[in-house]
Amino acid sequence: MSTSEKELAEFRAEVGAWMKDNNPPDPGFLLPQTFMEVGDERQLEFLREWQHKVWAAGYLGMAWPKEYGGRGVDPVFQSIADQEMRRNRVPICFNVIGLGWAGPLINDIGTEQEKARYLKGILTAEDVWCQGFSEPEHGSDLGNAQTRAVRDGDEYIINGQKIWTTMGNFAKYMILLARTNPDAPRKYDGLSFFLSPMQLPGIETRPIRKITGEFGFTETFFTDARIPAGCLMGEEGQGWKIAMQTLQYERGAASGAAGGQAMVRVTVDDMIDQLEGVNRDGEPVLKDPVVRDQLVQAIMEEKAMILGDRRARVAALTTDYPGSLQLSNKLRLTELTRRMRQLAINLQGAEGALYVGDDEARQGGFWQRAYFNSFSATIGGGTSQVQANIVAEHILGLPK
Amino acid sequence: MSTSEKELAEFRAEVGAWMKDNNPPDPGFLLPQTFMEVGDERQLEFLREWQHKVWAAGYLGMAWPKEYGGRGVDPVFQSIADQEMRRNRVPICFNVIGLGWAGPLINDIGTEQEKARYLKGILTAEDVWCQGFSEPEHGSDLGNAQTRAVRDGDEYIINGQKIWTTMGNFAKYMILLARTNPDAPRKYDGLSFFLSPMQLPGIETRPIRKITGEFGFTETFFTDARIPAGCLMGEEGQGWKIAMQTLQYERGAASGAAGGQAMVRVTVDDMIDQLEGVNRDGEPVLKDPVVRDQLVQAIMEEKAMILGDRRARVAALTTDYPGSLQLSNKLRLTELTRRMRQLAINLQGAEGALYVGDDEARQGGFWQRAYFNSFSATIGGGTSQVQANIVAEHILGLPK
Amino acid sequence: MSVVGNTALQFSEEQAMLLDVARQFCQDKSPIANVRAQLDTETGFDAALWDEMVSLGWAGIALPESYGGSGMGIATLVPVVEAMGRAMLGTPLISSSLAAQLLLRSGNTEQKERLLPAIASGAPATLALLEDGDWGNEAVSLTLDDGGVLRGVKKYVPDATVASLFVVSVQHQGELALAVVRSDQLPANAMRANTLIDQTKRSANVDFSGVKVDENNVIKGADVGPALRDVRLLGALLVAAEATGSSAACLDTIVEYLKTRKQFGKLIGSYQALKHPTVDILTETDSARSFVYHGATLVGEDALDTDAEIACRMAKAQACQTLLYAGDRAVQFHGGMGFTYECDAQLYIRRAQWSQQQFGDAQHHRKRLASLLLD
Amino acid sequence: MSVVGNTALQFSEEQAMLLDVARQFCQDKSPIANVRAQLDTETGFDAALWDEMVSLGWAGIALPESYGGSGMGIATLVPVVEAMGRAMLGTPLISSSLAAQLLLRSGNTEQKERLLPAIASGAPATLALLEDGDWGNEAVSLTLDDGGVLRGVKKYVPDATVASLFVVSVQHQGELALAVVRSDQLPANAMRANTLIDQTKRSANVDFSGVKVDENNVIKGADVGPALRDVRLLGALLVAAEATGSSAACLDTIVEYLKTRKQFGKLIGSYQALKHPTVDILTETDSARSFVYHGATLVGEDALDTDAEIACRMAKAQACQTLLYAGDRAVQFHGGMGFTYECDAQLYIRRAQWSQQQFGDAQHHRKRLASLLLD
Repeated sequence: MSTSEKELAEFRAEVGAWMKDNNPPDPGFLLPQTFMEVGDERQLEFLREWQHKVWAAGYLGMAWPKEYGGRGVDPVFQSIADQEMRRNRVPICFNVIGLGWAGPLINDIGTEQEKARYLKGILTAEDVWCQGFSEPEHGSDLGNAQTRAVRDGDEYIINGQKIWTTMGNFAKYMILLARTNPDAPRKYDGLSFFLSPMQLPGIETRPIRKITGEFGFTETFFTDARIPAGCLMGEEGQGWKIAMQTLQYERGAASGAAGGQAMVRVTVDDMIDQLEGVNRDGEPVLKDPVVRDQLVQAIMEEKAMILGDRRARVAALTTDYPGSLQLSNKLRLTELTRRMRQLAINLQGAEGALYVGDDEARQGGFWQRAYFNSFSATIGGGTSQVQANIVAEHILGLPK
Repeated sequence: MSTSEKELAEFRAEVGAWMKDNNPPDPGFLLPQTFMEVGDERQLEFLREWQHKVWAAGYLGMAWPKEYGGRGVDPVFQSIADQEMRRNRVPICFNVIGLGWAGPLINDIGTEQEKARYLKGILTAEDVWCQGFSEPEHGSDLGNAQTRAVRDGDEYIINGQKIWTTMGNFAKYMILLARTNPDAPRKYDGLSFFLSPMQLPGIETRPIRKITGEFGFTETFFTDARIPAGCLMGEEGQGWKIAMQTLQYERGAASGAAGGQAMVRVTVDDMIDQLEGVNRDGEPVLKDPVVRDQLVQAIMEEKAMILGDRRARVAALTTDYPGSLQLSNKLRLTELTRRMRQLAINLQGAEGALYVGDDEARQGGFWQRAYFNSFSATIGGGTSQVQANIVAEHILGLPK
Repeated sequence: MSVVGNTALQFSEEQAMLLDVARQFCQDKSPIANVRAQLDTETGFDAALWDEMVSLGWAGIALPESYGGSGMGIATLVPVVEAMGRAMLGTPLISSSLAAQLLLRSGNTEQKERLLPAIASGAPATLALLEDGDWGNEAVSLTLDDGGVLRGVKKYVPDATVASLFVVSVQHQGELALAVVRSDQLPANAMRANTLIDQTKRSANVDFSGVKVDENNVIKGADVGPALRDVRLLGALLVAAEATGSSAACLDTIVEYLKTRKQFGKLIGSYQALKHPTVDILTETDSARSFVYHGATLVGEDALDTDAEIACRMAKAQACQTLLYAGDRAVQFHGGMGFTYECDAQLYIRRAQWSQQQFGDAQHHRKRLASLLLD
Repeated sequence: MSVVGNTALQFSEEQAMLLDVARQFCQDKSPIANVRAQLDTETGFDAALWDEMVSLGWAGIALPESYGGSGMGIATLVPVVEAMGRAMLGTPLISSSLAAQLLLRSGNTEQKERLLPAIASGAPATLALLEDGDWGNEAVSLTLDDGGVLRGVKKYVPDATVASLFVVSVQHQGELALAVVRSDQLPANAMRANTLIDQTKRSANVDFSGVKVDENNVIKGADVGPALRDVRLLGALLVAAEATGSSAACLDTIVEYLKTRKQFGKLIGSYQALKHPTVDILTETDSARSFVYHGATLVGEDALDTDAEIACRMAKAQACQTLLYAGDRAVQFHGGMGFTYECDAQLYIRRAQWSQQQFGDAQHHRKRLASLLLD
């Protein structure tokens, strides 16, 4: 299916206008910038309604099949819709594990039955999904997962514990990595992948209070929980392979994800804007030469990331260490984000010591909370230290 | 021997006055700031003359026995003399391996014969000493030294290669770590320690050109070199222990070293002074707010080191991680030095691109050369990376 | 003269004893569970514990004996505050001591005799200085009119809700002056508590409008300006001491985790990516501590001289940057655990933000140091 | 409008081909041994090699065809310069191209027709701008009097000893102007070669006093100031491109060593203390390269607009800081070997110092970027 530039431009205008018109007013409480920050029912309901509205307008799951709630059009439309969501700074489409991980996986390798059962509820936000990969003792070391799944007739009996389950307390389903064969010679070969219900006896969640003071994750405890054998995806022993495939979809609509904005981008513009009215030594802080030097460095870092994306598309300019720009992207972006948010608070002066909940906190304490939340990205999905190893070993070829 | 405050003060005044009066005029070439920078005969002769003069005046080896050229007084006098040398910024006492390593070792554990033979020549600068510990394949890993010493009648036959031999080309003697027993169960137990002549058949030195462009080190090659068996210090197998003891003397006269200034201290004052007349945007560079912020940070780093020395002497303020200030000292000082010298060049503006040999180079290119030379300290004696491991493991108790 | 200047660092037997006692006291009486129990309380501290501290003499430790204190000076308050910082123990000790110092350095004998003994015996006092978030803005717009009536708001007044006495910087007859206000003089609703990033701390915006100040509670004259300047420097020093204690505790927390937590089959403390930054925290904390006790050596009862000013500013610049780094790394190095409220790393990262913003941040002080050192 | 602004980055087939050809050429013709062989020579480059480069058209690559060039613009010069930087190949290409750009952007048709073809066919030219070490000082005191005689000295004139033509910024009748001076016009002893930290580079102080400039070799008028400004920006961009090539080569050198050198029984590249900073060098070099080709995308024959100015300044600020870091770490990570003249790390650390000081250092450009971006 080829699409004319004109058609795309028209679509962009249409979706842009819709986002502008439908961008909900400030609800009076700080909205999550990422799906990992959904801390209470109030936020959940607000975001559920918003995602449903985006889907109903036809701007979510656009490339997914019509029969499962999608529109069956070229993924480029979804990419444009996503860009317009970002540009118009609308709220996030919060059901991220469904939209970006479980959904595309089911679309790709699921049975017809699985597709019919799960896909639409992901898009409408009716069914919240969560992810059960990490375990308490093996933070960055997924292959070592110890949660057990033992086949017993038509069921699997699950025992073990998962951690950092985002929205585990709200979720209807979990994508679950569990060990069916503890004796497999390679530890990876003992893992299997399940689409597990969450509302079953023997499955309990305990909310984890985050550094921000809010609740954003849960621990999930499985105690002789019995799930139908049909929840197994693929075959026993394919868990690692399927989990790795799942991680591929993160890159957006082009890779099969349903789309929708997973994260409100916070830019250096926002950081500079928030300094409006802040003084240092009786002058606007933006006039301070040392501050200016710091801000220019932050702007350059952000701009370098964007230019890097552009350059990554020019084959002749990526021959040195191919893949370097892509593979270092997570490390660079998350670390820049953390540093920029820390700087943002520092530059606020004495106001920087205020927090969410103080009427006078700058932008409601947005930056203070954002700084704390930024660690979810420098820690989750492989800490920055692990990311640096990955870049060193995979891109530079340095020894383990 | 107890000494009155008054006596010490009088001595300080005396030696200070002597240094002031006898500090030699600028010889018209850049003098070495450390003994590792003695690059040519011209520098060597200048420094040899200076050290001899200091000794003849009675300000070197003051705590060493009279019969071997010392004065046999309390080490505190030498410490005062050393302080006055630094304060008056006189040239270095360049025979450092003799004065600070070999000499005190011989004084402590040498035979009468060894003392009579070696000590005085060290003080007078007649006999230059060098050190043969490092080998090409084991930079920071002394215990692994492979140079062989095989007993053959009244001689040892030496084969192997040493590297980073400071003044190897000028030296009459070397303190040499060599392996007498390659089959020792612990590699350390196979090492022995020699006071080896350098002017023998089978010992050749090859000058190493440094990053500065000068010659400052040599490689030393032993090819069936025969040294008298009497050169063995202590017994076979004690090499590691003696080498470790040798490293203890580095801390100055109080530990038994002959004293003398081993290094011209370069301070942040010097760094600021050299910026006299340098402009940035048409104004003195010292008026630039961003530069000022950098300089204050450099001043604070230097001051923190000095205050740390003071605090290290207050037992009640060193209970947290005892030894932390002392053991991190090398790491901190050498890294500060490197960064400060790099900054010094950067702040020179376009002049910073000039080098030693250019008439207009600021202070004769002192800072450019000093920056390059600073790596000898961040690399030699255990790289900064190894130093950080040492602090982490010995002070913080972190695992290897 | 070397730009490095004065490098005195003395520590008396008395100070050593106090440091020891205070560390032991905090360890015994305020384990971290007790600290956490205070996070959501109104005052942020345990009144009974405060009473114990008062009975140990700490509230008046830096005040002359003639005003009910122990006459041991700020130099002995520093180790106590450091010990409290190490335990993350929140009390009004810093604000109360600074208010007392301001009175001591600017008030007349009658005022000092009347006001200081109460502080020394544990009635908390505080300073009300800031009118916006800018520590570099020393202009005061809160006015004390000729009738003795105040008009204006002070922001971020530390420990305002428990203070029995406020020393307020005011504009009076075109000059800088101080007004001493008793808490019972404040109208209802005068105070709006701040929600602080550091939950061990408390402050409030206080609207002094309408409060009538008796003549004997007004301090004017040439001493006010210098006294205020000195007390800001002492505030910087005390916050630096506290932050240094917190950095040291933060370091301990990191080291403990690095020695016990395994990943990929190895203790994480064996990874240089964690090990070397932890060494940086050690050496930076070492520097902070050296500056703090250098400062303690140089500040006395008299007006602070330039060396003392330099010392206080360096202590603050170093200590707060160090804690900022230590707190940030503590969260990161604890991995997923570090991201939880349950992990103590959150206490340090929050304290770091608070400390940085008290009495001017690192850059504020470096700018002033540049003038003192380079001009 | 976002402060990040223009993010265009295009790279044509032509540029790709040139980058490829230039890298191959430098690799084949100028291995590092050849570079080292030039360190002590007077000119710093191999004349025969320069002739080959000229025959490939590089001396005129950015000049219009009407003046003997290839008409491909600065955008195609950038990859050539980057490739040369990667090989550490010193030639007068940058100075010659900048002198040509200055003539192109300020001269009249007669001047361009007369002067540019010679440059395009390989006669080196250069710029003489600086009178002291301060790139932020744009005042010109070298005078061209009414009789056409020059008086004054220019410093650090790049490739002065081989230049056949100097484009000199002068003060003439109270206005900024340019004088074109042929090398044969210089009196004996007019030139004093500089001893540079980067031994692959050459420059000299040139005393133009007494040189008589023909009227047709004077360029005056309103175009001079903007042209000079643009050429300084282009200079920043070209030095950034060159430095980025050098950083990439430096990175390769480090990676190679880390993959082969063992210490304590392990390849040193497995230590995170070396591994992670090497990743930093990679990502910083990636950023530098992105800025450089962003700059190449935005600079054309016309006067540089604000976006182009921002791009050139960012490229310079990023590229030179990166090389400064890479060169410093290259020496350190090579251990004892890195401390020797024999090790290539010395080439990079020296180049880093030189590059930083051409056309303004990182801080110089960040200061100007602040005005462009924040005011």
